[in-house]
Amino acid sequence: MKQPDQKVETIQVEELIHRVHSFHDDGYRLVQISCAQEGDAFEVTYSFDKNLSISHIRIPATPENPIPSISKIYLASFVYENEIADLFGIPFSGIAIDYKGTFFRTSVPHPFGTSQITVVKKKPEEQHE
Amino acid sequence: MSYLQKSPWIIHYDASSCNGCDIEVLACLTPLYDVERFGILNTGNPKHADIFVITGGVNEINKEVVKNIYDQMPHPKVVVAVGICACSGGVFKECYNISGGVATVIPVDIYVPGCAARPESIIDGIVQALSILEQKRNSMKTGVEGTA
Amino acid sequence: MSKKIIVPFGPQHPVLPEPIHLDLVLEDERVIEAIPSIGYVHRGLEKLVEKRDYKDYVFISERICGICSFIHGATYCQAVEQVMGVEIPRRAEFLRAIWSEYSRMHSHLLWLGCFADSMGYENLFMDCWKVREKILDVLERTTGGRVIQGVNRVGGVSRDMDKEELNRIKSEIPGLRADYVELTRIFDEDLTVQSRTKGIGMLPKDTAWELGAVGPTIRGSGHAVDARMTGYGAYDELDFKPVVRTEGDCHARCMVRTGELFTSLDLIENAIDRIPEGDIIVPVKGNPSGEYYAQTEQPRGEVIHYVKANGKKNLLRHRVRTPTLANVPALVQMLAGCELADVPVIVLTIDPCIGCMER
Amino acid sequence: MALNVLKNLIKGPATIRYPYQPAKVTPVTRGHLVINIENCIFCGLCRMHCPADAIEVNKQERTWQLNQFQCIICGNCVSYCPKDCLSIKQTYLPPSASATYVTITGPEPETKENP
Amino acid sequence: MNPFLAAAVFIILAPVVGILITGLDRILTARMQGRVGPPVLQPWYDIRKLIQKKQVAVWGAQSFFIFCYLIFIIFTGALFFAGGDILLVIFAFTLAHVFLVLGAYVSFSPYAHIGAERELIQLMAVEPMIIIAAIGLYQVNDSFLIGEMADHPGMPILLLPGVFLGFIYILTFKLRKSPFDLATSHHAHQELVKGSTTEFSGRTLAMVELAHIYELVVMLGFIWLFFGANLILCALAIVVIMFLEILVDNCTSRVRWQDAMISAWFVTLVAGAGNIFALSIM
Amino acid sequence: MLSNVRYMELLIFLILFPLLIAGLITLIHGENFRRGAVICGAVLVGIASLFALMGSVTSHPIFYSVPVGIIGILIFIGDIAISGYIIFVSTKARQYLVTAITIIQLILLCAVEYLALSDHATIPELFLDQLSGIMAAIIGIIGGLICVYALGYMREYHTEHPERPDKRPQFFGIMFLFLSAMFGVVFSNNLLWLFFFWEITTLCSYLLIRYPETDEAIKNAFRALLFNLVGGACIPIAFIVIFLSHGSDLIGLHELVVAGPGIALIPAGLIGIAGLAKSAQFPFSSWLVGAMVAPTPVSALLHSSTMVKAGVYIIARFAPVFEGQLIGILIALIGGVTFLAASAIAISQSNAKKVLAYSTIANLGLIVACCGVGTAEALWAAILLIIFHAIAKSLLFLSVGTVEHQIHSRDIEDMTGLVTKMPRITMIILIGIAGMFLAPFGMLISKWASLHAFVESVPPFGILLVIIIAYGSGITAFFWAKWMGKLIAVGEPQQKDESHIPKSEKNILYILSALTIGVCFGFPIISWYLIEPWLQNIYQSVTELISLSNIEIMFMMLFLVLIMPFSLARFSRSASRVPRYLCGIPESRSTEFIGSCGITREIELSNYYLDKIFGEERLSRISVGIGIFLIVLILNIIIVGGGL
Ligand code: SF4
Ligand code: SF4
Ligand code: SF4
Ligand code: SF4
Ligand code: SF4
Ligand code: SF4
Ligand code: SF4
Ligand code: SF4
Repeated sequence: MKQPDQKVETIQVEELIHRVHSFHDDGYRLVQISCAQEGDAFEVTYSFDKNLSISHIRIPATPENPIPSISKIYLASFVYENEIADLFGIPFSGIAIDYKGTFFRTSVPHPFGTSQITVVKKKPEEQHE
Repeated sequence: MSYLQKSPWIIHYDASSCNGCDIEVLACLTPLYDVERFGILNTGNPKHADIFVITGGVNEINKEVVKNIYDQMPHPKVVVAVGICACSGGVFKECYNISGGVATVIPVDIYVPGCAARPESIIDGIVQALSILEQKRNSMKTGVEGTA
Repeated sequence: MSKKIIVPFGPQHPVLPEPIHLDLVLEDERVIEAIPSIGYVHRGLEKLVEKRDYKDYVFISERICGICSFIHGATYCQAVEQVMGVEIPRRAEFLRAIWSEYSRMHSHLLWLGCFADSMGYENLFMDCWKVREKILDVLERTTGGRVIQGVNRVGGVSRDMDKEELNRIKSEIPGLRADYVELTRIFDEDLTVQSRTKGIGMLPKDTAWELGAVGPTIRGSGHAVDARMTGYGAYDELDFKPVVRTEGDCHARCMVRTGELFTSLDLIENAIDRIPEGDIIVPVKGNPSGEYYAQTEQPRGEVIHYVKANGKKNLLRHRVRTPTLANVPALVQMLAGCELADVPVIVLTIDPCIGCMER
Repeated sequence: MALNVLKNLIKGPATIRYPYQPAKVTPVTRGHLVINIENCIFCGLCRMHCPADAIEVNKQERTWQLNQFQCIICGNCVSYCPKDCLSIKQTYLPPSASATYVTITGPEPETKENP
Repeated sequence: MNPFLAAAVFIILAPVVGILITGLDRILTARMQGRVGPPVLQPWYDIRKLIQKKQVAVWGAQSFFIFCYLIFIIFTGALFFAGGDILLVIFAFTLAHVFLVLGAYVSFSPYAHIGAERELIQLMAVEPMIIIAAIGLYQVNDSFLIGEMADHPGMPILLLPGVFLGFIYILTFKLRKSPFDLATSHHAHQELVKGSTTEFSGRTLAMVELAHIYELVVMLGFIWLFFGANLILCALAIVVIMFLEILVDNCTSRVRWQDAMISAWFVTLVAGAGNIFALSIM
Repeated sequence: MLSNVRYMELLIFLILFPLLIAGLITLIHGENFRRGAVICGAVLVGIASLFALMGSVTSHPIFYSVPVGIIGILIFIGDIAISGYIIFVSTKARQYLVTAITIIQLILLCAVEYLALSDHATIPELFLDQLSGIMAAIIGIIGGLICVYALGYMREYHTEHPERPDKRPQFFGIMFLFLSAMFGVVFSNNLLWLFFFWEITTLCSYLLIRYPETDEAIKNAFRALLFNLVGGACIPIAFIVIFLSHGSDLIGLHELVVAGPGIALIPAGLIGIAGLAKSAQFPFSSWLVGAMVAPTPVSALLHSSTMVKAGVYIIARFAPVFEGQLIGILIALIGGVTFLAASAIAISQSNAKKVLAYSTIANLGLIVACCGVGTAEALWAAILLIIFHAIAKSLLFLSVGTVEHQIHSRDIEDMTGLVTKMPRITMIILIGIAGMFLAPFGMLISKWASLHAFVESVPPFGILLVIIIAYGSGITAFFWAKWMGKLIAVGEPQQKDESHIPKSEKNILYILSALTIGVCFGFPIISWYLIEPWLQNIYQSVTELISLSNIEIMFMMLFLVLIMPFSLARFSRSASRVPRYLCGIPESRSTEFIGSCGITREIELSNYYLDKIFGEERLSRISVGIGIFLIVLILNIIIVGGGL
């Protein structure tokens, strides 16, 4: 069955805290925060849910400018924010529980934040001894 | 047959698998497969274990953990890699965080294929491991320490 | 001098089927602080989407987790199908629902067993897993795999169930129901189980919502949050009522899961009665372009598969927000102030699925 | 619970005495992958679509190679093979002590001479 | 029987009896769980296997304490079956356990440490009842000597139903069975990994296992005292009690230590102490 | 063997000689002189007390009247002086309750003296029997050792705490004064004398507790004073009762006891209450815990091995009177409750000295319980307990003091892995602890004896006490064993360093450990030659107390325990070392691991304190309540009995 199309609203970073506050005050639940990279641009998407309907807001992001953490409003956001920080290298400021890069400890730093594909072909010869 | 073969105690560790193989390892303990028939106990403690049953392709932080568990097991000991992930890395072989098979970290004695490995396969694997265990004990007795 | 005990709990720990680590700070046996640390199962498989054909990637998405493997595959397909605007056959949606519910039962039984084991109730563990084998038999018989089914395809499913099989499944349901009644009775009424679960790991209604808990974790705290209520796939046509308990303790979460075993049986019966004839797969041509957040209900709660594509055969991004990740904040909340003996019990009541949590 | 326990005791164990008894299999069980090399045209489609990268096909040397310890027995290759020469058998591969267990199915020499 | 002979017989035969009982216990447990279970001699295989393993330890002193534990458990048992003073038997028993606890402490390993603490909590929970049982038996036999208790022509249990009940209750602690397997468990899946035995391996662990087996026989010896010279009834009682213990093991989850300790004390007080108090008034 | 007169000279020597030393030390300052005087004094006192002990062997009690009549007056003046001093200090410190009680006591005493003047007693003032001999040996030997130990200890104490006034001359003076008073207590037959010496011990205790001159110390010193005075005030009342009802002939200890329960019960009950206060039974126990602020030798001397023994000594003296009497049973119950509650509270303590304090209270409770029951067997157990406890407890106190100076903490948690840092001292502490609760060491023998004793006596109360011991022994095992565990649990081995410990301290500790083990081997001899004859005298017939076979078994056990350590070397070599199990987290032989958030954490393994169940405050409140209830009950019986 075809589901209805989803609308994602893009906003500016400055509006983020305000918008999240109003979601919180309206009794929304934080569903997730995700990040994606297209070319050199990153986008961070926040999803909220109430009464079985999901709303998404999206902000542009760069590895240079920290995004304000929303963990003061939704504590649960700390898992997503740490995750994005570790996998994409996008910094967040003021995470309530900040793992400082140890949430996902990866063999390459920020594997999703680099444009080259880090998938490497491994030979079966690479064995112990 | 030595007593080692009659009383193999295992420790199971999930070194970044998808769980499929783990639950099959667990299933081996349950009534339908009941490996305790062979004296096999799941000890959960490396210092008591003879057989290291390991699933998954060993990710970055698990390398140390796997080595640590292996080192804490007293000789003689064998490693059984359960599932394709543990054998070679499987579907995740090319993932950035996977080292690609348990053998890249510690020596493996038996490879159990399957995705997920079936309980019968796992039993077969452990039974095969027993004879290796016995060999290792013999070489230990004659003064040659087990590998690693 | 503080009278503290600092103990690492995990990653390798016999009560944990999967690696996760907690730094436990105890006083006597009371937990003062429990800080989790994860990443022991992080493989980075989402990155593979840039390498594999989006259709072949179904097999990888199934291996996000070996327990709710089927639902992962189905949700991924659903997301891609939505992006591509593919309408899959109704029969395929019904089949997906049936297998989903079987996965759910197998997962819940597995959980009930591990949960019993975490309290040192070995016999109950064995009983739960014994019943679970019956579910696995059905799955293997119909899909060819015990835990990894591998029947999802973009555009439908690869295997059908014939009339005879459907009837056979239906005829087995009363037997399963009797088993479930027996298990439920023990979990509900056994005194030692009650002493280990009632009033333990409290998650009040408000807190559960604030922390964004999902699945049985939040349903045990009185919120009817269940993605199946959105009516995705075949669920719009099936009679479905979420199981909700209000106590918010470990026992409530356990009872939600036992309750859902029955719901799943009802759903399967329902689906078998209403399943339409027809194709099970439609050919899918071309490459996807666009994005979609697919939301389904796994045994552990709502899962989100996000796909973003730009017209190539490799997707741009696949992102899975799994229920366990959403439940971690609630877990941290529940652990503070419990007893050491309760730690495994509480950790298990969110039914942690580290595999899918870390991908 | 006590009743349940006693019932178990009286009913006797549910255990399948594998290996003394045969393992459970169903007609659709995915055990391992086999090839009927006669029909293979070395098109490489199976290699392309294998999610585990378990297959190597060499058209020149006419080899089809499967790393059995990397194959996840998903059956994807089977569905892509244009000549239907791949199939999945119900028996699973036995465990083995060698690390790089690789099956190479040797080339079938050309029987027809090109003009 | 000559006390020295009896002690020697105990030292030699107890492992045989203990291993058979433990083996049957494991089979019965498996059957109750719908499984086949291991061979009867499995505990024997386990011990022999452990002896063949290479020894590893955090500190060598661990093995020393465990050796003491084993020696004193054997000493306790020998004293018991030689017909010694029951209170001395109990104190020697406590001494042995303190060695086990110290062995667990030595390694400074988190799980062994918590196991040791719990082992002590168990000791604290169990000790009152054992002493009260000894006193009750004294009241019936008018002697603290086990030798004389064993020759009691009647059945002490008739006068000591409460004490017997209490003793059975704490027997669960002693046999390390659910719901009171706090400190270490036969099963892997518990919050303390292997609790007090976590850091032991090889021969040391074998000594622990062997000591447990001796201990089992001593505990069964205590049950025997409740039936006096009536050997057949006593054997029957032991079978029934072991069966019940295994049944309870399989029908309960592990309780928290608070519940375990307080309930044990409560049962001791109500059933055990109440019983001997009533006897002293009579 | 010496003649009777010689013995009496010995007794007087034992009382007066320490007094002389005390005077010298107080007056002549100078480290070296003090050193010499203390050592000489201790050695002489020790030897003399041994003579006294030997003299008491096999012979009947020896009585001796001091030929100088004036001494009675002097003692009365002494009493007044003590009271005057106490009134002086207490008003100065605004401790008016203390003042009030002292005044009451003084008035009572004057009344007694008035009665005594009109009815002059003709009883022998001093006497020596086996119990006195044993007590004297404990006081002389252990007390002497503690004084010598204090030499080194106090020097370190003052280097550690430069802010506290250095009053060592007075300190040692009071210590010897105290010894003198203790000898006086155990040798006095005249109860008026006994009371005088009794009051001196109270005063010494007060002075020594406030030695550090901190606010807490002063507060606790007054608490000790108050409680001991409240108890002490019962003694003059007992005298009045004696004088009024039976005349001065019964003012002698021996005479009173022989007079039998019908006559002696009420005075015995009153004096028993004084004994309860002195031996820190509930509800009086808090003074002893507070006294732990004093320097450790004080704790060892006063509050574990000797002064509190004065309390149980006097109760033991009256034990035959208590046998089978309601008052005796109530006293025994107080002892039982104290044993249980104090042991339980000890679980929740991590301060080593507090643990020792509570365990002292508990053991005294057990002794009191035995005495209250009062049968020959119970008394036998009580005296063994007194002996074993005095030795093992002083050993523990002193070794904890030594450790305290080395690690600058008296917290048990800080003693983790002490075995690598101070292996010898640790061994000594282990011996001390084993002596406190493990078979086959001393306390356990006595526990065995008391169980044997209680089970038959005064049904059903005997059984009540048995039940209390049953619970108490599990509890005792818990807190001792966890302490032992702490000492031997080795995280990261520390540098071995025992060189800073003064030689004198070490030697004293060795001697005491040897004594601890020695009395275990020697207890049958003590029993045969000292205790049994004494009991024979009192109870006429004494059945076999401990069978030979049981002694053999205990020796076997002891032997096993002592040879076991020789196998240690073998075991420490045989195993290959691996790091401890940390759930797979690599540890690399240190006690650190990398935990969540990438933070390196140190493993910390504290013991359990089970505060929720065994919290100090809660349990104290309950047991003080029970204690007060029982005391009031005793007083009621006395009043009713006196009125009838
Ligand atoms: S880094 Fe510090 S504040 Fe952050 S979670 Fe860890 S312990 Fe807490
Ligand atoms: S790379 Fe292999 S072993 Fe690792 S997670 Fe993936 S499939 Fe499993
Ligand atoms: S082999 Fe397959 S089932 Fe097993 S862990 Fe790997 S992906 Fe999962
Ligand atoms: S919870 Fe996650 S890992 Fe588990 S089955 Fe569902 S999707 Fe798979
Ligand atoms: S929650 Fe666990 S079992 Fe379920 S899919 Fe995830 S990893 Fe697998
Ligand atoms: S079955 Fe799957 S994994 Fe195996 S070769 Fe074929 S496509 Fe690859
Ligand atoms: S797809 Fe079929 S025909 Fe092509 S190479 Fe593979 S096996 Fe051969
Ligand atoms: S250990 Fe503490 S109290 Fe004792 S002397 Fe040293 S600083 Fe003072």
